[in-house]
Amino acid sequence: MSVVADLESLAAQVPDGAMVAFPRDPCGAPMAFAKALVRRGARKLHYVGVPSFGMAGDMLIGAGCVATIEAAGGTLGEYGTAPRFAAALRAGTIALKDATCPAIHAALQAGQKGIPFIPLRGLIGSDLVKHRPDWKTIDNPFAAGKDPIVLLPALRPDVAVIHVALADRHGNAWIGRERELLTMAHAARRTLVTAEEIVDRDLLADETMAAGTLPALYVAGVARAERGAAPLGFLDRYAEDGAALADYARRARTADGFAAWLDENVLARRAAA
Amino acid sequence: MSVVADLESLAAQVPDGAMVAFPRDPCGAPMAFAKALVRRGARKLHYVGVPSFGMAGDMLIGAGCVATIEAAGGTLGEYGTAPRFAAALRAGTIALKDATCPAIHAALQAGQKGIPFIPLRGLIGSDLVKHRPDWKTIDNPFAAGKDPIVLLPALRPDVAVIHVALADRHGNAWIGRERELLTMAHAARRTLVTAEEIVDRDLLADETMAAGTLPALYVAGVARAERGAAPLGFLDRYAEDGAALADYARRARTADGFAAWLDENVLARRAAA
Amino acid sequence: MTETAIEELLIVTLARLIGRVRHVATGASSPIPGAAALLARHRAGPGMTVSVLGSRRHTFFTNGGVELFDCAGQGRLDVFFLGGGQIDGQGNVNLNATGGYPASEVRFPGAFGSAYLYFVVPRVFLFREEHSRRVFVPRVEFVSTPGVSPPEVERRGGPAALITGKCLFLFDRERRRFRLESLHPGVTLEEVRDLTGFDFDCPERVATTPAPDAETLTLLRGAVGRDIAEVYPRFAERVWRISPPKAA
Amino acid sequence: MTETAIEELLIVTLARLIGRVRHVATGASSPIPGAAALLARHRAGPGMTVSVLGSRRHTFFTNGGVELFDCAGQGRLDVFFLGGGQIDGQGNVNLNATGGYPASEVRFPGAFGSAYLYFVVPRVFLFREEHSRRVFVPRVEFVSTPGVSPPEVERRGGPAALITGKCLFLFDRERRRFRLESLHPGVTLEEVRDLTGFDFDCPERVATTPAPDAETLTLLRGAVGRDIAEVYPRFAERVWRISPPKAA
Repeated sequence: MSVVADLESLAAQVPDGAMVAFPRDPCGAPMAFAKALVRRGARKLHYVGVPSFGMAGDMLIGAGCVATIEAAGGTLGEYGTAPRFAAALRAGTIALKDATCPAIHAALQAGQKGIPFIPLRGLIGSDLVKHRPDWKTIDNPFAAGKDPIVLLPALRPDVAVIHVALADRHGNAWIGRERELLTMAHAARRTLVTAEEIVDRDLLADETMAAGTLPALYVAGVARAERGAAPLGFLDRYAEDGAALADYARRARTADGFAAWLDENVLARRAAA
Repeated sequence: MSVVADLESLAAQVPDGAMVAFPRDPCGAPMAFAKALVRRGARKLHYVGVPSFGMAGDMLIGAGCVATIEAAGGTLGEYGTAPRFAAALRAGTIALKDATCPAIHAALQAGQKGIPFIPLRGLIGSDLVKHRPDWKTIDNPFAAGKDPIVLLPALRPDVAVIHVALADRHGNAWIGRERELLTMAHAARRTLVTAEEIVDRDLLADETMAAGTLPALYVAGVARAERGAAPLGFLDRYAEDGAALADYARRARTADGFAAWLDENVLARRAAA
Repeated sequence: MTETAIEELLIVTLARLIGRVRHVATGASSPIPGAAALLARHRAGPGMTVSVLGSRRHTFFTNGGVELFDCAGQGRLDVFFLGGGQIDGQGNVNLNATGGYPASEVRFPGAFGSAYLYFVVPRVFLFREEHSRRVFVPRVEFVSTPGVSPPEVERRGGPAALITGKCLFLFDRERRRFRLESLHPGVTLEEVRDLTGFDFDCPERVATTPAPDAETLTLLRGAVGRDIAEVYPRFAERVWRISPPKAA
Repeated sequence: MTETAIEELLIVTLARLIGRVRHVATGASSPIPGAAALLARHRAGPGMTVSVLGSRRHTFFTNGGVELFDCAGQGRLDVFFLGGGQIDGQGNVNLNATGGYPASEVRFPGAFGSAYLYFVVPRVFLFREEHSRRVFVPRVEFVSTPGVSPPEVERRGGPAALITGKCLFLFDRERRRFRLESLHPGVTLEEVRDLTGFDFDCPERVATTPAPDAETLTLLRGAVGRDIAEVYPRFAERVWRISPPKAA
């Protein structure tokens, strides 16, 4: 029983309505996977950006795959705001769970530990708290006087999706120092991995590689996706494709422009297949 | 300004009365460092075993360095109980903060995050809780009905001491997959490192090594200690010295036997120096 | 060595109880459970994960010592084992001390992960070779971790069985009591009653714990023995005369 | 290119404010703070750590994205920077939206780490090149993170200064207000009053923000520019015509 699959069947493992955690862009956006999700016509996803989102999230929102977005922010970086996200907010077609980066990280760490909640400093007086009825402010039970502190409920995504440089045939995935990928995978019920390369050796057999490896126990499926983060850059492997990102940022400003972009860059691949 | 120092001056950086965190034996006991602490005559330490202790902790207790011991357990493994620990308990000469492994880990993670406390499941009904007035049981604020849960205050040791295979001259230390060493170092105010080898290259310069490296920002001092975990074994580098461990276990059963062992194995080195 | 050693009977019985699951882990000072888990995996084949604490070969953990507990908290650990300085009829376990606390006449190693894992791992097997009234008491002096909890306490795990040098008990969570399942070859019910300080349920006819077959013994004395010797060299040497691994 | 660009003036001024500290970090979309931190380190020499979010060369983090926040929580981060879609006279920052919430006319990128770091990092520098009544408002529409907190709220950090395309304000934590520190060359007090939607304190004589010397400009346009181009290629190209790095 191998965990290695092709990209489209990996995307088929994400049910409609699932809570799906994606890493922020510089950690390796699973862009190829996100496109496969669009092709499979995923619906009503609860997208968790760890801790934020970029082009992958914006595209999934534009393609109608997302019911709820939970993140500390969304941006195309130097290419401007996330246009389909902004449009969906204006239109009121998605639910918004705005957060702050350390809250997303801490809530996932709580999920990883199987604890029901975790406290976080800061936050008090921020309007974020007003709009997050799932966060609770209590008085720190260890303080002598009044000491309000926010408690965050644990996040346990149904699926975590990550893109890595290397995976092996057992399902071990080398994440290097992008440790939030490990936290996501521990916190999630199942993890789907796309990899630039799938190698024959066992990544856990070598102590140096093992130090940066997510073990197969957490991994439900692995698919090869060469240049799987493009047009974003990926580690030292490839730089971002600035022209492609600018093209997306420009065309996604309108619904029609986005639809045409999607046809050309995502759906065409299904037609060709 | 180099962080590289010799072992005795590293041990001099631990003030009397400090809370000092040591890893459990199989993670690389900083045994050479513990012996240097005995030689420097450290007193009133609050020893935190992460999450337990073995020969190093037992020896420090026997040598009169420890006022409080906080750990999930103490044992010489196959060589029996920790004899000086048991004797000190009988004599009432040390304070005891008995814990359970995940409580030590979680409290250090809270220290690492700078949060004042962290919840943990289990524990309720254990007599451990009765003897830990610093732990507080509350009702989970996220539960509809009654749902008691224990909150642990964060642990922020004054000093963490770790032993690693490799460190570099900047103070970066390769911890491999022994991630609790990283958590200890993040949670502690300062970290002292002993290393089997000190290398000239920068451990953070290579992404593969960086994945398993504690950055120098957390490290106050590094000393070379070849066979620094002996007579315990260390990773794949050397096996335990069973005869030496059995000798300790046998002689440490009595105060006199221990004193003679200490003279021969620890203090003699100072006299010779 | 053709006779079955008591350690072997315990290992084989525990392996049978484990059956085929996703993930079994063992804690500190647990050579018999460790060998049982490795034997169970030998039989189950791929897809079953065994994590032996202290082993570098039999562990997939890459997040340090906390990962075992996190795994359990996530619901990714199916079976764990606990020994005990004292164990009582409600499944309470004392791993800390007897004769006063904290100034104790006898100090045991400590609670280690028990006060957490006993609550969250679905099936926990208790093991203790010494079967005596010193160990199996009416009520433990110190509850390192309780066998049962009131309904308001979140608990998805607890004792499943207790194996000793004399017999096997299963734990009945409804009745909050042990029930004798089988006596080891040559042991009588009367002997067990004499040596047990707590009350337990007993069927009319008590079975005998099955002895291992020759094939299993060969496996145990070969591959499994060599595997467990990595972490427990003295145990492997004592039971199977397997030499400790050489220093690198 | 011999004239000082406004971006250069901002970078140099921020670098001066940073001074020599143990550890400065920058967040998302922060090319000017990133360049300022790198410039400050060039001057401070070894012993000063700079973490530029998104950089693989200028980061020592090995525990993922959470390490920046953990570091701040431990007290190991001395200086951070925040921009803002709106900023008011109490140092409140809006990074989320204007014109309604959650259905907003204008959506900004989001709070990112602000709602935490503003509380725990001792000195936070606010920066926004656009100096207008659209940005500097009497009261932000959405408080992503507040400038000041009531005494019962644990807070060891907050706003230290605000730098804009026109001037530099310092924040007075006692008075909970900004105080004009210096006007950039060629800018008048009247102009700043006209363009600022909030009240601020003003000394009798306002200094002029010092322009960078030639040596600093050379450093900025050379080593610092090339360094920041790793993360902000378009910024470096626009300001200094530094070509983006080649794909591997």
